Amino acid sequence: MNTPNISVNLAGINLRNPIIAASGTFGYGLAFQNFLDLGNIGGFVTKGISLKPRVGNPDPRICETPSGMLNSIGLHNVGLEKFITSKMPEIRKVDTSVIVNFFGETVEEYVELANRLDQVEGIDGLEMNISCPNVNKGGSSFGTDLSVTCNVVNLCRKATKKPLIVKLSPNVGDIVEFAKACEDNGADAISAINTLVGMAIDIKSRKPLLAKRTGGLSGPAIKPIAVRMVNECYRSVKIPIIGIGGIATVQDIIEFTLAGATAIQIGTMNFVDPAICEKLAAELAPLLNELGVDNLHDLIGQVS
Amino acid sequence: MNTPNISVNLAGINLRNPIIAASGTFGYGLAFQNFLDLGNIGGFVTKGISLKPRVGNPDPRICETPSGMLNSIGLHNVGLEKFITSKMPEIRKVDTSVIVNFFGETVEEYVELANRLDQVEGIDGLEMNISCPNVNKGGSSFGTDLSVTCNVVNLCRKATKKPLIVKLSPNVGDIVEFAKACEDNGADAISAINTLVGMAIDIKSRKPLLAKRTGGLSGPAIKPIAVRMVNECYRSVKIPIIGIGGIATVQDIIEFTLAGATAIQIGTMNFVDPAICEKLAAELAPLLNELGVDNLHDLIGQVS
Amino acid sequence: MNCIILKNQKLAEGFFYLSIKPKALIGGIKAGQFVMVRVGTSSVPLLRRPMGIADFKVDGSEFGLLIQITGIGTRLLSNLVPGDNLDVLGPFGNGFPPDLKGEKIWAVAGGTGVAPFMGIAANNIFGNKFKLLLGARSADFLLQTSFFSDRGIPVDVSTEDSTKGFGGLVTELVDKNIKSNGKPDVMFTCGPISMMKALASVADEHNIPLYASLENRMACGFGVCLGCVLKKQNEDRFFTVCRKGPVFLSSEVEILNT
Amino acid sequence: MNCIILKNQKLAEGFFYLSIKPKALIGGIKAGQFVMVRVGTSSVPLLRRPMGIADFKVDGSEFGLLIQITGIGTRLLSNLVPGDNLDVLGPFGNGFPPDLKGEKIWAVAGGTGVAPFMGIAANNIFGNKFKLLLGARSADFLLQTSFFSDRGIPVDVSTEDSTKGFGGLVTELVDKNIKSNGKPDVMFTCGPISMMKALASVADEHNIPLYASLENRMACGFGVCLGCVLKKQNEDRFFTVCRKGPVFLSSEVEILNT
Ligand SMILES: Cc1cc2nc3c(=O)[nH]c(=O)nc-3n(C[C@H](O)[C@H](O)[C@H](O)COP(=O)(O)OP(=O)(O)OC[C@H]3O[C@@H](n4cnc5c(N)ncnc54)[C@H](O)[C@@H]3O)c2cc1C
Ligand SMILES: Cc1cc2nc3c(=O)[nH]c(=O)nc-3n(C[C@H](O)[C@H](O)[C@H](O)COP(=O)(O)OP(=O)(O)OC[C@H]3O[C@@H](n4cnc5c(N)ncnc54)[C@H](O)[C@@H]3O)c2cc1C
Ligand SMILES: Cc1cc2nc3c(=O)[nH]c(=O)nc-3n(C[C@H](O)[C@H](O)[C@H](O)COP(=O)(O)O)c2cc1C
Ligand SMILES: Cc1cc2nc3c(=O)[nH]c(=O)nc-3n(C[C@H](O)[C@H](O)[C@H](O)COP(=O)(O)O)c2cc1C
Ligand code: FES
Ligand code: FES
Repeated sequence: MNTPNISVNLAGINLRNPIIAASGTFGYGLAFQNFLDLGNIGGFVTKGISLKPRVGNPDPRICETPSGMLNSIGLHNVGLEKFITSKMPEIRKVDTSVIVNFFGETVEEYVELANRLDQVEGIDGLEMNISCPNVNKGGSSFGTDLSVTCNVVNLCRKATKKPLIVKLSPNVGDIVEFAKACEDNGADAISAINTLVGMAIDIKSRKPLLAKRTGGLSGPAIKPIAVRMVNECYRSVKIPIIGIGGIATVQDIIEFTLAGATAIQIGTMNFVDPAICEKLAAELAPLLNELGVDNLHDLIGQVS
Repeated sequence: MNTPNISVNLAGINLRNPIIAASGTFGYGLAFQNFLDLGNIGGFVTKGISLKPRVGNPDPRICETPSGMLNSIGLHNVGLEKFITSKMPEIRKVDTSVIVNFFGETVEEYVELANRLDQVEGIDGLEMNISCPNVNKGGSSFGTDLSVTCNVVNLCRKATKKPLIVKLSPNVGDIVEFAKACEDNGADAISAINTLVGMAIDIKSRKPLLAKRTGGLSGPAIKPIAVRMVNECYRSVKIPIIGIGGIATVQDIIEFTLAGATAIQIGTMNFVDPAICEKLAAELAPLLNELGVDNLHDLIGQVS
Repeated sequence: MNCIILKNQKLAEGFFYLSIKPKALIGGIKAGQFVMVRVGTSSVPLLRRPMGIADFKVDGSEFGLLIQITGIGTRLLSNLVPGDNLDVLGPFGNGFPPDLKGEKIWAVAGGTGVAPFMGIAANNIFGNKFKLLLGARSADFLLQTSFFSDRGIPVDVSTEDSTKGFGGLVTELVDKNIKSNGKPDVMFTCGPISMMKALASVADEHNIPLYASLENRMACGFGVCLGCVLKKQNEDRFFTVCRKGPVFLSSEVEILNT
Repeated sequence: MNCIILKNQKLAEGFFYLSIKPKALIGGIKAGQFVMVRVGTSSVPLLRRPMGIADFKVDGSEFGLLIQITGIGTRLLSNLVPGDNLDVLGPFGNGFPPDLKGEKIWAVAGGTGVAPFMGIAANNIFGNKFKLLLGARSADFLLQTSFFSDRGIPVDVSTEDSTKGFGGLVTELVDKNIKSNGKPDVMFTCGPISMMKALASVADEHNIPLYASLENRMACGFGVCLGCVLKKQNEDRFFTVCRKGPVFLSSEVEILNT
């Protein structure tokens, strides 16, 4: 029996396996070295970086829901400068693919970030988080307005030669329109999906369980929605898709692969089991053997 | 201690309590008489009725997901004629509020159904399911196209004097636009939410777990999304809202009430516990006592 | 319906038998009916699991479930210990017809498919007209055969690996029995769908009425979700397996004739 | 980290104590640190539950958790029996400072807040400088007092319903102790936030450094989710409770000063 090939080429980024830790759930990667060997996972995406450091949203910021969680961490991050000077030197030592997630409050901020990050050594790809409030449009999200999405992707594309991944918001009527807009404007790949907007209320205090009232729903609860959106995108665009949403088992990885994902990201489950990315990586080849598949790549989009 | 008042007036329908069994999860009500006394629940909504009987989608039609389920039952129902002649006589004997859910494949079918159902005695309200494929628009759903929604609600409004409830699809970018469109076009209430489109894949056969590829996600998994949408609608429209999505406990009922629901519907959990509507009805007044509330009505929309 | 676990017996690797006492009597159980079992109390797993009633007492004071571990729900059920509570709904469905004419009734079962026939055997529904033909991949998985022989019911077995009885598929065992003993007046079957399909064509060939116990994913178990449908033979219509079945005449359902 | 349950002891209605043996030694536990406990293996409940380490052996071969049932997770944990596995991460956080000067260290605790001080008592970290002031609503909920007295540590208790010790709040007991014995050099506290707030103002008034063990909802427990933040006093910035805490100087966190 041959060892199945689980390495994938994601828009020019060579991943030793398709398992990437998702933005906001893996810090800057380094803290996870207590739990796993980063050299055994496909890669990780950093917490979202902004031009300036941000303190983020008031607390409480998280709560649990059935098979999921809500978060409103918000923009909390160390900022570009500190990221480059104090995080990147450590990150560069790590033997895994590094994708930097970034966001702005204006189109100009996005472009400046893409420009600056383009120059930073040791970054294998950039992931634009467009599920952020657009201060110039009354706080509505970049990623739910088609023309804004086209524009910001187009301009960021021009600002960097690194592989540019756009992370789509699921809080739209038709995610395919947005996937196509990304493809048409030069994105190298899309990540699908970010969190769904949700809310939970404490019935005793009558207050929302999150200070910001609403937050992003993640975890196994959203998996069926994510699989559907990945499959819709796969049927409509040619650029590779990173599947994200509720992945907890190696079977889930195959499910997303069949739906059309070239690689996948694991988010919430990193909290439940900080070694999960490494564990699932070890389980992948054996499962492919069981399924009689030589090359993970052969499964991409193969749902009938 | 007074017994708290849990009766509510929903757009002119007097409900002895806010607990209504949701369409598609309660048949035509009658089969549940083996498990509970319909006289103890607020009401029920029938399976969606179409002009002609429909056999529904191929099987498999259901599968389980984390804290939820997917269904693609489709249009399976006995049709208007048989509903009126063979179901309604039995339904009329029942001492609870009866809401008939209906849908068409064309605007004309919706209007004819509203017209015909308007004449039927023993029906307390009509619930329009607009999450259905529109044959004149290439199968895209009525409920995700704003102008189609306006039109179909407007015409159905003219076709019936019964309380008209429009059941909103959550598969839209901004549910508030649709809630407002319903209000502006004469709906007496809205139901939020119907199921979210999802997909699951069997990794061995590489086939979708549902024959129709995708289906509607329901159950506790979707509760945070539903609560958020109910609250968004509550902040934007004046007509009453029926909260639906993942309700499983009496605490969930209060959560939806605080978010803005005048009444609520229980769907998937009727399968897990066919007596749940009656059980939660019995738990509601004691919980209000615990919370120090005299009248359920005072909690509507009171999240701070 | 609240029940108490009386016994949890491992039958073979991955197979166990629960003996269950309902807190109130369950009226009128028929062999071939099923119950809907709640697994735990959280939303994972969410839906009840359908399980055929195996052995039962006619007064409804006790029944058994023969379960194969196939996923999260059955695995959790396998951890139950005597004294634990179990929340069960039913009995649902129509069961095997108890009032057949004919002199020779053969039950053809594979794996856990033996379960519904335990109720027939225990309650001596067909007296000496009844015979069991049971197949499994290997001797270890021929479950509950002594339950039948202890009650004087003839049992003929087959194993795919020839570790016991006839070496081959149970449908081949049926063929062999027909050749040597003549055909039965009616057959019942329960087991893997591939086995039941093969048996349906044997039945068709010999013109033997065959009652098959079918399965499908189920959400409610009593006809309201419309989730468990299968297509009728030669008609563009569906049956609900839970309410019109789970036992069907094999000629009536498309899945057994394709 | 895989652990085995050694003992599950009910302390009072709704309170229990788990004695736990890690399969591998846990290095360098400090009193006031916590672990993240996985409850079951399904996605309900999904997140680990943070639990302060109570008694522990310095060699990391055993530790205890004192748990109050407050919801689904703690209820499930209360069903654990000796021999069960428990999946635990940690120890996380900074704990109480073990190397304080001062001659008089008072630990002021409410309810399960007594837990972290068990580790201090068991390992005799502060010798006879240490004293426990414990409050509860009623005598039945004064947990683990003998654990301290057995080790020669003075324990002064208060109950709101006057069923044992001083009748009133534990902060009033602190006031009373200050009046009769003079103020301590430093105080530690763990318990309900309202109690800790009240104590913070007592500490402030008397100018006593107060180390408080804070709680917040947590997803990860080791500083990466940024979910457990609290606001810094007088600064528009947040701490993570899990990594910068859970023990803070009371003057540094806004929530204790509002
Ligand atoms: C009428 C009827 C009688 C049955 N009798 C027995 C019996 O006596 N002994 C026994 O071991 N099994 C029986 N089954 C099959 C049993 O219901 C499934 O094996 C079980 O539901 C699997 O649950 P799981 O959580 O272990 O597996 P999972 O795969 O985790 O289940 C996931 C979902 O699929 C559904 N599902 C999966 N497989 C089946 C199946 N074959 N049939 C129906 N639903 C399925 C489950 O209900 C659940 O919703 C019967 C099924 C039906 C419909
Ligand atoms: C550092 C730390 C140490 C703790 N030590 C102890 C201890 O020694 N003994 C003890 O009984 N309890 C302790 N707690 C509180 C304990 O974590 C909660 O009571 C528990 O998480 C509730 O879980 P549940 O499922 O029973 O309740 P649920 O209400 O069902 O929990 C729902 C969610 O809210 C979170 N949550 C609820 N209450 C709290 C809370 N007070 N603090 C943090 N998260 C919460 C849970 O993590 C979970 O995500 C500690 C909390 C922290 C942060
Ligand atoms: C606590 C938390 C913080 C997150 N922060 C970010 C972020 O900064 N940028 C981003 O693009 N996505 C962020 N996400 C979204 C995740 O990367 C991922 O898309 C989402 O959680 C769905 O995957 P999951 O179900 O595996 O968690 C965050 C998610 C969580 C739970
Ligand atoms: C099996 C099934 C069938 C349904 N059929 C209908 C239907 O015919 N018409 C309709 O408006 N909604 C239908 N629904 C949606 C429910 O009424 C409800 O909006 C949804 O399930 C969310 O509520 P829940 O999470 O409590 O199940 C159906 C749901 C399920 C699970
Ligand atoms: S299981 Fe619901 S109709 Fe059969
Ligand atoms: S719990 Fe995740 S940062 Fe503190």
